[in-house]
Amino acid sequence: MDLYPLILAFPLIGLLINAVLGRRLGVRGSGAVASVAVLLSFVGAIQAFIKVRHLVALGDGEARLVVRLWEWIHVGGFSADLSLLFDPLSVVMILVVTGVGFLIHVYSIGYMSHDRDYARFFVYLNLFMLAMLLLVLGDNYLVLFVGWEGVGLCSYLLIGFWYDRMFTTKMSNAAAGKKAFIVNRVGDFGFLLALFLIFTNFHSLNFDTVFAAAAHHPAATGVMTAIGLLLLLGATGKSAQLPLFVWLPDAMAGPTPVSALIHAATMVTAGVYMVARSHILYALTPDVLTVVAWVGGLTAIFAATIACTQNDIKKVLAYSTVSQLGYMFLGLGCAAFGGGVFHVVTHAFFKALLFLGAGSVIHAMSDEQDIRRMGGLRHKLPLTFATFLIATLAIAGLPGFSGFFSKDEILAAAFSRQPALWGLGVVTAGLTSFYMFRLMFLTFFGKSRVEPERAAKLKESPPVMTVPLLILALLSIVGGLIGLPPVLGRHLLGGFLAPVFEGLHHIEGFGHAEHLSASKEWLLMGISTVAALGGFLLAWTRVHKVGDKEGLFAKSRNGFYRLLEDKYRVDEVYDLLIVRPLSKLARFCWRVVDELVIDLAVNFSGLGVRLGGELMRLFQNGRIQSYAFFMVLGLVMLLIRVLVQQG
Amino acid sequence: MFDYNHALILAFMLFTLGTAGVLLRRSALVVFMSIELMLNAVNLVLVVFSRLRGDLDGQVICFFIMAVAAAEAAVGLAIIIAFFKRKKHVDLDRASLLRS
Amino acid sequence: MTNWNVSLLAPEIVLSVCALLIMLLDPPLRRKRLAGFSESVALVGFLGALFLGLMRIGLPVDSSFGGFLIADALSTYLHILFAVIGLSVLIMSIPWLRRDGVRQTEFLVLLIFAVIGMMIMSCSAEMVTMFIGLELLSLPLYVLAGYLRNRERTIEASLKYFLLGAFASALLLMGIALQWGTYGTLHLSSVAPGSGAAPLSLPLAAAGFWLVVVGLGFKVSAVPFHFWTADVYEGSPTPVTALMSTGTKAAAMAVLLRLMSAGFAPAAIEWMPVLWWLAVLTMSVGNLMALVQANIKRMLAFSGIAHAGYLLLAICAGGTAGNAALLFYLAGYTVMNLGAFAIVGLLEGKGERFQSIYDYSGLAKRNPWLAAMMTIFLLSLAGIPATVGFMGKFFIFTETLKAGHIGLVVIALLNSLVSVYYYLRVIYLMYMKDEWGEKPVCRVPASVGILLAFTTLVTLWLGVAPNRLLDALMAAARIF
Amino acid sequence: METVLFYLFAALTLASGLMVITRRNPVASALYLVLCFFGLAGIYVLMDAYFLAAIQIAVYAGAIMVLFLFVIMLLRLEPTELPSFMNSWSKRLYVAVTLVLGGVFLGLDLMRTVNTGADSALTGEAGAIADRLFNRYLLPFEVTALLLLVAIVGAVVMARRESPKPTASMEEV
Repeated sequence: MDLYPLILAFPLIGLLINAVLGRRLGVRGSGAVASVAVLLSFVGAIQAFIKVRHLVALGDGEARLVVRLWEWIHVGGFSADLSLLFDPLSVVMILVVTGVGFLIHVYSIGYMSHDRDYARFFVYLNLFMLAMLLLVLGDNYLVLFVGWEGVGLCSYLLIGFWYDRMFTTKMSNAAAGKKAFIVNRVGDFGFLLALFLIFTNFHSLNFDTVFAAAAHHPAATGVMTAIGLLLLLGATGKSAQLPLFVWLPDAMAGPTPVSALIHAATMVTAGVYMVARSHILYALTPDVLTVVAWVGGLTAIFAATIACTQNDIKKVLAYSTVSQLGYMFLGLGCAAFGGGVFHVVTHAFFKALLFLGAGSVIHAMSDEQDIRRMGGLRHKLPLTFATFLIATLAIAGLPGFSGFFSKDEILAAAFSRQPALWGLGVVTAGLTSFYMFRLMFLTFFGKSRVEPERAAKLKESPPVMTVPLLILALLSIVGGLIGLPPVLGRHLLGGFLAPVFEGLHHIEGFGHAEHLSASKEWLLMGISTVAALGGFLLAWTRVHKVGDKEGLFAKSRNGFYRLLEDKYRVDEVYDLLIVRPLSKLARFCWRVVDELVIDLAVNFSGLGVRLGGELMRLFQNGRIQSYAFFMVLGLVMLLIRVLVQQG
Repeated sequence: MFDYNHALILAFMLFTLGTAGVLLRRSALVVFMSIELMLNAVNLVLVVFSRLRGDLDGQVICFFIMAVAAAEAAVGLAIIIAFFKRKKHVDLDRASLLRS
Repeated sequence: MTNWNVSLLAPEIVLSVCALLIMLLDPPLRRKRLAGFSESVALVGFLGALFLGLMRIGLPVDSSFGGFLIADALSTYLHILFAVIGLSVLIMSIPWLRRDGVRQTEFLVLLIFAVIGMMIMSCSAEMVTMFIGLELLSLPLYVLAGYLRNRERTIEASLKYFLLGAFASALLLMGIALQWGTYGTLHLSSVAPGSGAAPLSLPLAAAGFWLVVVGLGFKVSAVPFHFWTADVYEGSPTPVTALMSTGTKAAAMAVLLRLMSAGFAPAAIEWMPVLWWLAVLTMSVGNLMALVQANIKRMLAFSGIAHAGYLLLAICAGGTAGNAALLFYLAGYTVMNLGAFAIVGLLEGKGERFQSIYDYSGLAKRNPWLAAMMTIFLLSLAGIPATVGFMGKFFIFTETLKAGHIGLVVIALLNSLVSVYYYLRVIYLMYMKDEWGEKPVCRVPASVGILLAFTTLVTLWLGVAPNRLLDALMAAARIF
Repeated sequence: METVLFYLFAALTLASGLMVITRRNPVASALYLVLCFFGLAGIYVLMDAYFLAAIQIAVYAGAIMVLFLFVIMLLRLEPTELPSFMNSWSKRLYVAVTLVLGGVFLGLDLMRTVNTGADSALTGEAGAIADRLFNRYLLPFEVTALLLLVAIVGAVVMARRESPKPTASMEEV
């Protein structure tokens, strides 16, 4: 039986069941319903994958299945249907979404077992799956936008899930959710404007029609550029890129499985998916593509520096997510659309694993998130530790692990396009390795700094949580094998995705990407490995070796510089040249830009708008005659206009 | 025969006087009277044009306006009475409870 | 020979008969404790009008009373809309009348007459009838606004509405007089620059036109003729506010549409820049003001002003599709506002104590269903996808863009961006805040429950499956 | 002769209109309004709109204004202070905008003067008006009937005595 046409129905049914009966089912029952719903979707996704793969193997170019569910809008010359488009790109995405999603649903059963509101939680999660599938499977921009708004709404609801808690001393969880929503609206504004422009220029929102029209009769360069930039604005909102990244770190206020699912593995990659989907539009405007690359590269390094200074386990991971998303945009911007999608896949594995591992730690630590009050947890949480280590190795890009291959593909593309971007990528790789191992050492190694009453309750999480960790760990190790570089073997994912990006061949400058020579390939791999190892060594020497000493953190607050000055002569130079500026930059970014950007972009614009409202409120003074006066004033202005025009 | 244009000007002046009354007077009753003044200005315009065009329709419309004015007067005065009963005044400057 | 086909007025006649029945029979029956008589008659009247309106769908364009009355698809559509509005307001007001112990006979009579006024406005082909319809709509509303005349705020709202309304009527009348004087006719299709004879005086004709626009702008609460809106909405009983925010606006908007798309379409170049600014001001002021409101009715009032701005956008867009988009959004706006006001009416409690948005804190815990439905209405007003609000905005914005008003669309998009904030604030309070003082759990009468279910379903349904209505409206917009 | 009469009536109308909005005592305002209506009725007569002049006196001056006076007496309104536009900037602004409005109207009127040469010598007699009213304008006429009904109901609602029980019915009217 084919389940894939029903792929949307399962989460819908799941959420309806939980909305009505959730309370009565208990946390296990409710969680089971939600998980089974997603599992069925996953099975559907696998079926779709098999079919599409078969079609790809046939190689007649039309490797796609379309399921028309609903005639949505048919009016005048405009039509948008609710059709599901299963092509290699969307199939890869739904495999990740439903697969990782399923594991996270299972994990949530354990994680949410002590929460009163589990039913609401699973309703939101299933709603999110529904919206995400809609986003990925829609065959036109309008359906994509519906899903886009839907996942945003779920994200908002889930960030504010524990609305009664405070996220930071200044910000409640609910406020964090609101901030996420508002920042996202800025992106959505760009996205919507792009949709309107696309529609007025190509008279359709259907992917096929738009891309065909754009490829053969592109609109004026200015319009195409505007479309590209506005879509990018939308993508930066959803995928937390510069300048709209500010909401993602605050989104960590949500329960950790949510952070894993929405704010790491799936939703935040929607921007990447959207840009990859619109690759034709971007290929037609190479300048915009360069902007994409630079936005990605700068976000990657920018967020990585901030991650180096964070002490909240989830915040480190959040900035890491922003940084990795930057990688994906870097890849897209370097026309390695397949590479970007590849990184989406591997990142989903290891970042979900990291978050779930962090969740396991937080769960065991009775909701403690500060890594300064952890340490030595590897003995108490062996499974969590092992899987977390694997994920760290994967994200750090050590050879053989999944992150290595996807990162390498992006770096190779960047190298052949613009060496400066490659440089950004390599430095980011080193920083990534550093902050991840720093996190690792502070959390799992060294002496325990856990408060005694928490230490007493410390124990490994139940199997319902650890089994998903193990599966994800396995995927984090082998996940990279689907995309081996040319020198090592076949790029399975690239071959699978090829029909999607076929249209690029017709566009000048986007023919078959010339492969780097084998020696260069090896060299690049070597350099990124060295960067990863360098980051590891830095963390080892600076955090692990001295990390147990009292006062480390007090000093580090004044910069790493002083800490290292009397220890390593070599590091002195390194410090002066890189770490100190970076640390300053990070501090600057974090303190000034982050807080300032928040204040400016959110509060200030809010304030400005409010001021306008307050000002106008003065006129709304309750006086009939003042109201009549404004009517007369308006009338007089209209009549003067007549007078001037007629005279 | 007098210049109908002057009659039109008279109508506009009356209309403006009415507007001034609406804007300036504090008593709801006088404001309402000023609105009546405006309606009469409208009627004058209609009569003048009716005469100019040789079309009775204008006077018929006047008739409707008078009917509407009567209806408005009935309702409006009742509202003013009710307002007075509750507040013991009809001063519009003191009627700004509802505001932002 | 003039055509006196009275059957075109069937819905109005049915409603008038019902109103007369109530007036004549209610007192003696009430003495015999036959409660519920007038409600049932009013219900039957609205259902009958709805039925008659539905029966007219698909019939060819017809006119009567020597061309004073036009029965085209637009008027049919609006008759149906007004019958639905009347029905909904009736359903909303019955629990309110009982709760606050208000005399209901006159309330129902005035409600029915107001709806008749709207209907007359929608089917009048010339301005005298239109104006009398407008008055027939306004006079009952002046009274209904102050129906609880012992409450200070209510009677103040009534007085404000009356004085400003009468003032606006005077301006409108001067416009009509000048139109008639310069063109010699008031038929909407021929009162137009460029159609038929030249006016006696072009400046006076233009002045007349703008006076008419100001008069109608007052009713649709376009900025800067909008100031009465919030005050009157706040002070009036909530069912009346619902009637004002949906019915009045729809009726005046329909007349404006007839005026602009039929008679004045050739002069678009004259009025377009003004309408452009009117739309921009209306959207922006509405949204900005809504941001700073703490009273839910005021907030909805300003949101209604902002929505009037979006509707003006559709008039700027023009054309068949633009008009269809306007009519579509009108339906959506009506449905979501009726729903929202129904909930406000339920929650405000006896004496309308709970109208602050902070009274909605923790509603999700007290009344999860009401909170969920309110969320849907607010999301729809904010234009979130899968609701009619999104669909309507989408159509209007695309049509406006197609007509070449890119700047207008950008401003409108920015506006809807801002608007999310204040709608969201209420949702945020409902779901993410604890209760603010003790509030009674609200009991939902079955009738209002049905109304809410209906409006929720339509809000979602038109967001998911807008095709049939849109197709019908496209056909309608092509004909009139 | 007619011209002289017209300017006489016009002056009367304008002067009494000015008085309406400047008298402290509402009774005085109302009486000046009646005077103003008489002036207008005179002008109507000059334009041979006899029927209209008659109902101007009967309906406006007779019915509506009596209603006004009645209400003023009923409320025993004290004379209010004059419009205080000399000491309030908002009132000054209001005066300014009204003056501009008047100026604009005059400008619009004088800009392209209506050709008033061809006088139609139309006479507004009751029969002719009634013919229009009951033929061409039948629809608005019927609706006006409803409007007057609404006005009665509305006035009753707003002005009726406080009833002991809220459910008391209409027949006390």
